[in-house]
Amino acid sequence: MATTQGTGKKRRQAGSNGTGANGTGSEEEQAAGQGSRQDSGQAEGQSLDQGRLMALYRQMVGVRLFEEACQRGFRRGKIGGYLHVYIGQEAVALGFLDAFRPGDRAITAYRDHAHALILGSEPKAVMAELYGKGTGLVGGKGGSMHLFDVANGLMGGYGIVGGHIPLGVGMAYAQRYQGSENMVQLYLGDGSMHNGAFHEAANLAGLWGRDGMNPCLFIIENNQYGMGTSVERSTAMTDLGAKFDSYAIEHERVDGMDVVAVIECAHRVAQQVRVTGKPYAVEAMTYRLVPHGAGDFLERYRTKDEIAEWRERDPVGILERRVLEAGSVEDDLAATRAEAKAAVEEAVAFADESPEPDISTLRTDVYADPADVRG
Amino acid sequence: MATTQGTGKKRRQAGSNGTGANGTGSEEEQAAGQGSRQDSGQAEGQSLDQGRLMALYRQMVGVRLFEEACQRGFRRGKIGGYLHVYIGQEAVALGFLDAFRPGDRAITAYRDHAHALILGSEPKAVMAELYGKGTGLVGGKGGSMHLFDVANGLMGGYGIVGGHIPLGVGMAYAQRYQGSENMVQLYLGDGSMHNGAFHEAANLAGLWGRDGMNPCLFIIENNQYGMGTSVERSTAMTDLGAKFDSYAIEHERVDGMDVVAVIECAHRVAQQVRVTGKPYAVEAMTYRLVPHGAGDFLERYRTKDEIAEWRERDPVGILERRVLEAGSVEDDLAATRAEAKAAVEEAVAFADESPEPDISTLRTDVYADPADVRG
Amino acid sequence: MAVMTYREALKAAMVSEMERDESVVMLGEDIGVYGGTHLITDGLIDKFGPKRIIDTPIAEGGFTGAAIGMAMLGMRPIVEMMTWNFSFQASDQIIQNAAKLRYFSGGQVSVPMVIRGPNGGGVQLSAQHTHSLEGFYGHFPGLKVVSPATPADVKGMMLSAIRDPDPVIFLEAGALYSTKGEVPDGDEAVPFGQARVAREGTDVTLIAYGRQVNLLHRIADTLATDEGVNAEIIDLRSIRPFDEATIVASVKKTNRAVVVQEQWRWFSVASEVAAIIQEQAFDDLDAPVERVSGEEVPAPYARNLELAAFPGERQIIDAVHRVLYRRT
Amino acid sequence: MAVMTYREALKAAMVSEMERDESVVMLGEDIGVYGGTHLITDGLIDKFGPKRIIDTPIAEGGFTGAAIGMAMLGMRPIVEMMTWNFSFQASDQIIQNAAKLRYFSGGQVSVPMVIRGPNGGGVQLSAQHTHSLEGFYGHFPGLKVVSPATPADVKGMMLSAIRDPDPVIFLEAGALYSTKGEVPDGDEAVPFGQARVAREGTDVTLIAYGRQVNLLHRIADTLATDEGVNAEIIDLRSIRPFDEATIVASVKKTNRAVVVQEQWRWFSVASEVAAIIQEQAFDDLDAPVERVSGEEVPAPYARNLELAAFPGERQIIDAVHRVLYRRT
Ligand SMILES: Cc1ncc(C[n+]2csc(CCOP(=O)(O)OP(=O)(O)O)c2C)c(N)n1
Ligand SMILES: Cc1ncc(C[n+]2csc(CCOP(=O)(O)OP(=O)(O)O)c2C)c(N)n1
Ligand SMILES: [Mg+2]
Ligand SMILES: [Mg+2]
Repeated sequence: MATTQGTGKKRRQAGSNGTGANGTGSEEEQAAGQGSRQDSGQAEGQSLDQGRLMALYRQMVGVRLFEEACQRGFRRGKIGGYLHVYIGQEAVALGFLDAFRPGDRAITAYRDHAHALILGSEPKAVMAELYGKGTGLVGGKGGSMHLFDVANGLMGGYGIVGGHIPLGVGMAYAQRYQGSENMVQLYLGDGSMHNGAFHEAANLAGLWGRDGMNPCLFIIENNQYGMGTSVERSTAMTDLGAKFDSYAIEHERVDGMDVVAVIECAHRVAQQVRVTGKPYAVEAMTYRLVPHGAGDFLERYRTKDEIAEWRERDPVGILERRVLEAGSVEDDLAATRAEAKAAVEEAVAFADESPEPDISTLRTDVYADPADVRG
Repeated sequence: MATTQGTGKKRRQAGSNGTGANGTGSEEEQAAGQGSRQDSGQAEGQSLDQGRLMALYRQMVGVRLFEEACQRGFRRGKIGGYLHVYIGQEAVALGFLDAFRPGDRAITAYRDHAHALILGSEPKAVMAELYGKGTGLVGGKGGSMHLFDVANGLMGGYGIVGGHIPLGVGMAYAQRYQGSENMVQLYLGDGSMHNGAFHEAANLAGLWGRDGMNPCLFIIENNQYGMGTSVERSTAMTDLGAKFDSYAIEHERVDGMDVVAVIECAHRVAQQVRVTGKPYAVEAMTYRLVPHGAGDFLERYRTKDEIAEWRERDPVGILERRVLEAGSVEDDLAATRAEAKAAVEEAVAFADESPEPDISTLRTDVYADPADVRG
Repeated sequence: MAVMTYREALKAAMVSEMERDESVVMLGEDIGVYGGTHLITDGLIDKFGPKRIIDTPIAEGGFTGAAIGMAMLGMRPIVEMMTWNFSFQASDQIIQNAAKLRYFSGGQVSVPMVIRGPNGGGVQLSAQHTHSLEGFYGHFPGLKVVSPATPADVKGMMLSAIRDPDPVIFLEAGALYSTKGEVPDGDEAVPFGQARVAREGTDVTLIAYGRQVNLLHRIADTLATDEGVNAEIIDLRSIRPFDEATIVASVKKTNRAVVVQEQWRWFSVASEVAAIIQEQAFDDLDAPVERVSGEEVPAPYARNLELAAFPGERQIIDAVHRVLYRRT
Repeated sequence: MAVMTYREALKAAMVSEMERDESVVMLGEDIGVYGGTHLITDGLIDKFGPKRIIDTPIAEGGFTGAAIGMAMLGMRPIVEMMTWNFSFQASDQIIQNAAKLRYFSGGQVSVPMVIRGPNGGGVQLSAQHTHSLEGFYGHFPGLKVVSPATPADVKGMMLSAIRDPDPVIFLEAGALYSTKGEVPDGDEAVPFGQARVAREGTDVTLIAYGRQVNLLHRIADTLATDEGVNAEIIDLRSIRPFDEATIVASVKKTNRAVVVQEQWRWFSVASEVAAIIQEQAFDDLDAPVERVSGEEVPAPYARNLELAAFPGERQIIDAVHRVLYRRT
């Protein structure tokens, strides 16, 4: 493939001025430090066996129960600030992260619990972060919207709509500049696409991708709404994938409620992105089965019927049916759910019992050198 | 036409809650105060007679000579700050403003002298502004980048790339909200389209236009470069008109060097915008025959040959040939040029002799009430 | 007089102006169908319709800029920032266009608009969602910046803001939306440029704005009962234009001042207040003006860290003791 | 020691770091093929190639954000703001991401980057193209902000900036690009957080940064020759972290201070300096700290108006006379 060689050449050039060497070195170190995920090597079209389906079910149920525990924790006043859960959208992150390799990076907005858990963050540490404890993933400094697990490739958790998109594009450039074969999975919401930060970043991705310098996979989590505003009420052109035509970025759409469909797509397009160093966009059609956040109790912007219809397509239910078709029995599922439930309860207990952050940490992590904090 | 009636209805609704009445009133007042331009009523396809062509030639040459005088004034240190002239692009503003009606509004960036002159601003006042004199169009406060002539419909003159685009879209909304039949001509550069402000504004225009609430004509002055960066080096998708597909805004391309072609397009699309209340975009292909600005002396980003090729298509030359074909003789043209030259010399003399702004004006126009300026 | 919440008073002012003046419209995210994330605009879309209550996409720069364009043609848009933390995306429009248009158009253009929303922290929203931007926007000529702390002021200042011919940055104390207070009935506009003496006193001048004003009331009571110290409290409320006279007059009486703010210390409102007092009451000062500001860190999430990041009673009382040369 | 222009010294520092460290790259508008609008980067694309000298579209927010992402993976990007006036479009990226990432990631992420470009006015660029943003960015924890005034400092501070593990806002005195000065050869990094005593004196402390420092030198000479007044000049140069000690020590010696800045007075660097001095040298002050700032108006275009809008010799000398209680 011409593009591949082209890209290869470009990378070798980068290497030849030294950065390649450096880059690769550091990349490998990082990769080493990331046992938690291995690419399943799922090839295009290949169907998933019972074991794999069961493993996916275990993860998806783990996320679902974790998010439900978060909702309870918020109602009980254990979790403060804003809370945005991923209920209904689990198949999207689970499917795409199946194609995540050591050294890859993922970046997303504030609806980030699932991405952290699937990438291998300790449920205890994630829940402790939400509980604002010193044992939290980021020491209690960030909370629900700012989960980071750099060792596992999660580059955050961001609260400003659109704001993280340019970061992901820059990371993809850095990966190529440093001579690695890795890529970035950049998750963004439907609502963020009308923000200027999206436009500027996507245009840079297309531009840099022309030289094979932007292995960035844009994953649109199209859950139909930005808070209370539907896609139709946000833009006159509602084919979100097609907006990438403005940047010469290829795109497709996938059923974001069926993890098997997502996985097929994820491995295929991830492979293409790695090989070409060009960005690619996938619009994952999904749905937020719960309110946007804690403040969203009225949900005037959508009907009970609409929610009910989408519930029929709950990704957990769809995966359940697939696991059963593949030969598992209800007892296996029940056992898996019980395990997951126990793990979540353990995480909640850990979070609850953990101590608040030491007050001395208030002034750390502002600058590398604490002496720079003055006044 | 369904859309028309639909829009009409909407406007009547706006009227029925009173704003229509108010709005129209105020609009008419303004219109009254704007004798300077009358829509030539040029209908689709209709060709221009000798008289009209000669009138256009007079205006175009007037602009060209004015801009050349600005360049001299800058070299002689009479004009400070930044200076961006319109040499080579005259046919674009001249053609589109031919479809400008009393009550319409025009807004553009910093390359704004032509728009002011064509809309009827006094050349003396424009040159005095550039010379930083109290007799200037905005009292010497704005300079070359900030020409305003609200009575004639020019809403400015802006220096931040992309920054004026949302303003134009908001003005178009206001026109409909106030129940007028007017529209906005929104001029933007090719380079501004990669800025987030463009994306957000165009999306709003498409959205509001769906309800007939955005009679905004986007006029892309595609002079091939944003300062020293070509369209190709700014984006991987170089069909700038097609970028409006992302907002469900119709678009077309026009030869921006041939004022007759521009006029044909201008009247046709302006009519559509007025009737539908929907935005429309035209990519006018043109060329900056001179450096970007005063600082741009090297022009490493383009070749002498490229400039020479485009000189063949100098809009003044093209129009000259058309006037001659229509029956005028070289003497007529010479006479017209002489008149224009005299007018420009008069403007320069006026600017030169005008006094500096009174120092007391330093603190006026900050707030409506000078007492609010404190410290 | 009626007792209302800060939220109700704010809404009442906007509704009465919208009823009075067709040129007033609102733009913002989820202000219509959703009802407003803080329920400030709840029900207004039914009352005024979608042409006047305009739900926007998530494009702060775009819709703020569009509102500027509307204002330039004589409309009076009210832009809701869902929270001021998102206004950085609109800062180019606010600072480069709204603030300067009258000037660089040589007075040909006015920009009568209000940009409003909740400002300040206190509910664990962490670093990206916790800012107090009075000084940030107050720095720029052409803008007016207000920060009302009471239901009466939020109503009266919103009436003034909507009628103002210039762009107004209206910083609401988000943490106080549900607090109650007496609100004058009818059309009681509160003019800008006048600080409010919230409590008369003789021994020390305590200066703040927004939710810290309530904190100062608690502290003044403590000081009065525990130490017999009679503190005067000044609520700045109008940040630009700023009322120097009221502060200076108070310090000339008390000879001591403590300025309290949630925002960071460096290059802030408190810096300016201290500078003004030393300029204009130099010979009356018996002690340096003390400043109590937020910690020099991005806002942390954890409850205990967030509490430690904002000015607390202890710090403020210590500062009062310092200006009174008392042992704490 | 070699004599260089501010422009040459700035470029020399960046070139030497790019040669030393492959992770350093540059992004910005027209920095490559065009040669840089202020010729700071002239020729670098030929030297380092387009992968390290990255010409960008006009998207300040986008490429600044992309540079933050690069920095998060260990690169050291230098972002050129063609002028700082365009940085409002990037302020969300700078303030919400670059400044806070280390904190809200719990220390997992560093953002070693430099954002640089010309700042300040003086060449009739008018309202939208004239800003002095030291206080604007200096307000935010997580950022470092410097404003070098001499060729030696611009080189030494750029070396420190590129090597700094945190984001640095590097505000160049655009009006001084062609001014000459002695520059130490080789690797003479100038640390942040240290003000520079530009002239030793005993009678009054004059404080500024950027191009006003040169103005103060002229004034100090005038004062010395015409009035026998021996002024000390302090060039702040590092706005965040800020060096309080050097200022306070000087005022304890001179007992009088005048702060001069091009930026607007309200909530500014001069406000902070006055506040610090009255806090820490209260008993040493013989007169209120005087502030001389830009006029409270957007920058006008006309030459005479622009000159009147910036601090002039007359105003500063009057302020000096006031702190010396002399008749002007
Ligand atoms: C710039 C900005 N404006 C507004 C908000 C408030 N806000 C938080 S989430 C949200 C909706 C985002 O929708 P989408 O991108 O579709 O993500 P989703 O919540 O559906 O996952 C909004 C408006 C914000 N965080 N940032
Ligand atoms: C936000 C911003 N960034 C950078 C600049 C500097 N600048 C002035 S003109 C210009 C090029 C604009 O190109 P284009 O939009 O094509 O307009 P043209 O000059 O070609 O008419 C640039 C980068 C600016 N004024 N504003
Ligand atoms: Mg969504
Ligand atoms: Mg152009």
